[in-house]
Amino acid sequence: MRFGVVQFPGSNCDFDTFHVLKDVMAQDTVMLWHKDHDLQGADCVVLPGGFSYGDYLRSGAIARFSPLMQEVKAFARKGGHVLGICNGFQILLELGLLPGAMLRNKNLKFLCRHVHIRLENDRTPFTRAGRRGQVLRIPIAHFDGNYYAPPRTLAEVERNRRVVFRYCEPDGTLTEDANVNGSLASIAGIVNEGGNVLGLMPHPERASEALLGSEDGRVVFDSLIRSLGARRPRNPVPASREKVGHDR
Amino acid sequence: MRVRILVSFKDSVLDPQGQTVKNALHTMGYAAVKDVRQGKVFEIELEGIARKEAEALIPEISRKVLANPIIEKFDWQLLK
Amino acid sequence: MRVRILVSFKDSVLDPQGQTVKNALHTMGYAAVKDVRQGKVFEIELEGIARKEAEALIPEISRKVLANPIIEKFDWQLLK
Amino acid sequence: MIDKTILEQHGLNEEEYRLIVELIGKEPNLTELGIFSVMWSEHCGYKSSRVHLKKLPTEGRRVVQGPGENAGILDIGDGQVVVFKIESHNHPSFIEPYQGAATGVGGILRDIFTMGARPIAVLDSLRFGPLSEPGNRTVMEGVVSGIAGYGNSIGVPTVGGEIYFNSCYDLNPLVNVFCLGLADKDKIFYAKAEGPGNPVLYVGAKTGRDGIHGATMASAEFGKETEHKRPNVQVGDPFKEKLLLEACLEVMDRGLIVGIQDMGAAGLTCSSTEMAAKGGLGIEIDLDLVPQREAGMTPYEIMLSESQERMLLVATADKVAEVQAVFSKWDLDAPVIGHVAEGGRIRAKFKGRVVVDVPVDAVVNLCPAYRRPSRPPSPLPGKAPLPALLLPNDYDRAFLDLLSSPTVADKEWVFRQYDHMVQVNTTLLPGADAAVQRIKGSRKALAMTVDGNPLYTQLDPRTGAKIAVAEACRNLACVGARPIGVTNCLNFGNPEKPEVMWQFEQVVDGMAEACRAFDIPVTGGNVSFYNDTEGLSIYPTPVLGVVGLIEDIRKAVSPGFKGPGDAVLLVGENKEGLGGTEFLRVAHGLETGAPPQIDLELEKRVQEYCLSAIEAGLVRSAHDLSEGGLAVGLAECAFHGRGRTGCSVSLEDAVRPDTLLFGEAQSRVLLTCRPKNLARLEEMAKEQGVPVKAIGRTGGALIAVDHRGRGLVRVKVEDAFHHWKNAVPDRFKVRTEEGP
Ligand SMILES: Nc1ncnc2c1ncn2[C@@H]1O[C@H](COP(=O)(O)OP(=O)(O)O)[C@@H](O)[C@H]1O
Ligand SMILES: [Mg+2]
Repeated sequence: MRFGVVQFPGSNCDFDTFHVLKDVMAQDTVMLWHKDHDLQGADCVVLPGGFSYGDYLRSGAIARFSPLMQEVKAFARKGGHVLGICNGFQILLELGLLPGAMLRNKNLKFLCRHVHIRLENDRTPFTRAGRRGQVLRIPIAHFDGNYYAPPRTLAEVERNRRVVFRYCEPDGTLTEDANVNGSLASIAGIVNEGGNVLGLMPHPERASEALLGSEDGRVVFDSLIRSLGARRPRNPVPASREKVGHDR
Repeated sequence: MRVRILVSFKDSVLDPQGQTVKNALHTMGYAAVKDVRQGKVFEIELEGIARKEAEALIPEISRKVLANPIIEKFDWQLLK
Repeated sequence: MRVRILVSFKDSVLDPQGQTVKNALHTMGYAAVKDVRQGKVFEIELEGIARKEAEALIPEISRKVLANPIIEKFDWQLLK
Repeated sequence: MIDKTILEQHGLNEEEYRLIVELIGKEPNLTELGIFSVMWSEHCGYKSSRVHLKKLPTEGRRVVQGPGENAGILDIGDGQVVVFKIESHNHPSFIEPYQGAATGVGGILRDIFTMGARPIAVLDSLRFGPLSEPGNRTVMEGVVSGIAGYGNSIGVPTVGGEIYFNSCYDLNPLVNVFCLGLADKDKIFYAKAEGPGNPVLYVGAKTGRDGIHGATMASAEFGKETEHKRPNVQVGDPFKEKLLLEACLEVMDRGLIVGIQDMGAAGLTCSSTEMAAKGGLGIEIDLDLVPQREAGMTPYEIMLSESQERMLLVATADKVAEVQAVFSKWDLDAPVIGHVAEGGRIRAKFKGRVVVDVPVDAVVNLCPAYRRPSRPPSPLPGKAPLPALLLPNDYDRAFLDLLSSPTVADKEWVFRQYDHMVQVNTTLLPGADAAVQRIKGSRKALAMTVDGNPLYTQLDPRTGAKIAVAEACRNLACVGARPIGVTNCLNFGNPEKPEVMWQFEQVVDGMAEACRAFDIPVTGGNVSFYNDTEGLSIYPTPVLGVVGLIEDIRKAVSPGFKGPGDAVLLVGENKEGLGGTEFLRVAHGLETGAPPQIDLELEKRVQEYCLSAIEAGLVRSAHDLSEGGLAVGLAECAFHGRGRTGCSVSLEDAVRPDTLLFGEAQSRVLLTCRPKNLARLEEMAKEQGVPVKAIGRTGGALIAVDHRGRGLVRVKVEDAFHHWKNAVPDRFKVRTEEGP
């Protein structure tokens, strides 16, 4: 299968995502340019993190108008798989492929740290390699990750099990403290109705190599590969699997 | 033509920035301040376009670009 | 009493946000947009205070808290 | 027409003016005077520091580029180099903390990528007045969010740094930012204009009236009174810089350009004259072609503007279209504004008229250098004897108080605002002794740290500087990295004060001595003088940025205890003396006494021992002892460790118990190892002539320290942790929560 990572002006996790998909997960991966109309045959389009257009207006508000995003929209409507990470999630919300909006973190500060998230639905193409209730340790890095949706939308999202990840304590319980950015219902990631579009605030690509402290983020990539791909991941690049004496 | 567009959170959406400003003002002793809401303002210079057209254009770009209708509302006025 | 306070960069100060919005609008084909400046708006509810006092209070808190006089200017109006 | 007032406003004296006239063979016009004024300023011309900086060692087998370029360059093997430098943005950050700090980050990033390197790490060294003052909190909050706002957006991780609080920074905070980039050795670019006739291109943001040097002039050429409202504060545009970064790296990678220089201080003036000077050529510019943000800008303003996010490039004529295509891909314009010329002059035309015509050599290379008078202050602050100090009656309390001192306490409140993981290289999270960034596609990693205890340098500048170098290297040794090069930022008061000049000389001497001892070259740095407010100078504050190399990332270690049952070893010796310590400040309110002394030979042996023990795979954790001494060191190992394991330690040294716990004797490191490796480590110590003692075990819920059979400290790790963890955030809660 082939992954396509979209580059917007101001994307800054584009190379990271590319690195993990290509070098760690050993997948055929291409970069997609926001001004093009060509998805280059990607089976899964990934919108990476960053500050597209500086996030000066609202996070993700301008990127959604780029030429390539019109293709991505059509692709998603036809059931194509789209993964939005952090800024990518914000873009999907702005684009209307996912419901809701992002507000500033509850403490009004940028937050970069490891959090725990609970896997709520393992029946999506993004999570089938994990299991329901599983707790992942994975980093976040955002200013606007405080998920909001009007009550009716939220009810619909919950009813249809579209919440895929929630912020939680290490043991999986949901608390106000663990809900670091103040999201409604501790929501960290949701899918669309068709289950083919996932947006999440945490960065799975930052938790895909033991060397960097966690491999929990691979659940998302492994799932996609299992769902879409013929090829199983080759044995990962040795250096990335090596443990270092991590403290936390 | 100069237009001012005000974008602010809908009343149903919490505005933590406004709350923080309010708290700061209270701490400083400004007890008369009962509530603060914070929003954005855009001042836009339009050229080569008739007033009528402008009156259609402004709500369009406000809805499409400047405000996110899920959480925000907008309001505008022609300045001159 | 309701007050609206507008805070924006002084004219000579670079406004990256406004510039980025302007460029985006151009790319989307809104050629009539010649310039965009982006600022903040505060809507403040005042209570238990006379109009006269309010008229003194507002510039004070604008200068001290809401705006950074080194790079920003402000403007205000009583709404009712 | 150039009179005394105008000279004064330009910070030039009459002698310097006469020299200018002589060098250029005419009376300069106002724009030309402006050019000399900025290029001969302390900031760009290093008038007071140059003669002293020559004493620093700058050579070594890895050095590709020493001082004199935008940044230093070291060879790390495999065809790769690191490009790094530190810069101050002190004054702008005090005037407008957010934008000042943000543009400081922007500036140092440009210094790195202008050389062809992709920035991979930022570290920040900050100094503020005490957080009990609301004004200091506001400054700190602004500075931290400014660094975050810029660095996070552009996608360069801020992976480390340090913060000290002292009231000498009340009205003069320090913001020093270090940046390191990685490049291929065969793709380095220099700020050099080559090939007469080659076009000169301007890229990036438009030029505005930002930060124009000097006081405003009420002269004819300046006209209207209103213009004195010119803001001196620049607003950063990280988005534009990100585009600039990608576009510049792309044209460099494709070999489309000849030379490139960022526009930092003194903008177009500095970049054009320096490029010309380095190429031994001249540059001609048409100022009408310079993209301008505001109407009616004068040549003076265009030449001296310090608008951010701009670069000057030289390309061959046949490549211009390709260069412009790359910039346009990134939504940036790249107009040609002039060309390289023979004759070594900088020439600028404005509305068809020549408004600048001066020899670049005079501007760039002939700035006078002064050996300013210096005199030690009397009395010397570090020579004053300490009063008799009572022993604490509650050591647990004293310990917890020390952990709550913001200088010692946890800084997570700060670094969680920084994206420290973007680029997926961050192998040790902030909070460790040094930042460690792996290099993708190899086993190597880079370690970095910034260091400088200002109280030590205040009390004894020379010793303080030596300690700063030693401690930085020790931090690297503790993660398993060998130091390969140094950059430094020297923050001082007014150099025209002989006492300040004396401090400066002492610091440079101390730094030079220590760098020679460790055999590490200084590849660059920055000097920030005039950090005085209301007649008071800050403490002399050298900040050392040291880069280390780890050959095999699998061997790196971190400071936290790795679980119960390990042996705890103290490398180095506990010594008497509390002068200059954080404990003395917190417990006794004193900033006096002689700071800890340092024996560079012993220090080297200690570091070599740690490195060899780590490389032999015998070490589970390593942490150096610094502010707060042994007790704080043990606590930090417990806090960082898995499961927050405690430890129990017993000591026999014949020193005062408060000194034993909290003294800051140098050249000490805490190691842990599996008990079975203890004998081997002790043996190695003997071989290498390093004092090492097994002092206890990890495990339990307490930090327990005994001295000669007496229990000194018994504190629950959790209690200690909360004191340490909450100290900084609690100080920032005051503001929002103390409302009615
Ligand atoms: N303290 C110092 N130690 C060594 N080199 C220094 C020091 N201060 C400045 N330099 C060197 O002098 C040169 C000029 O510095 P600077 O004007 O700050 O450069 P830039 O304009 O690129 O920021 C640089 O190469 C810098 O590394
Ligand atoms: Mg430079």
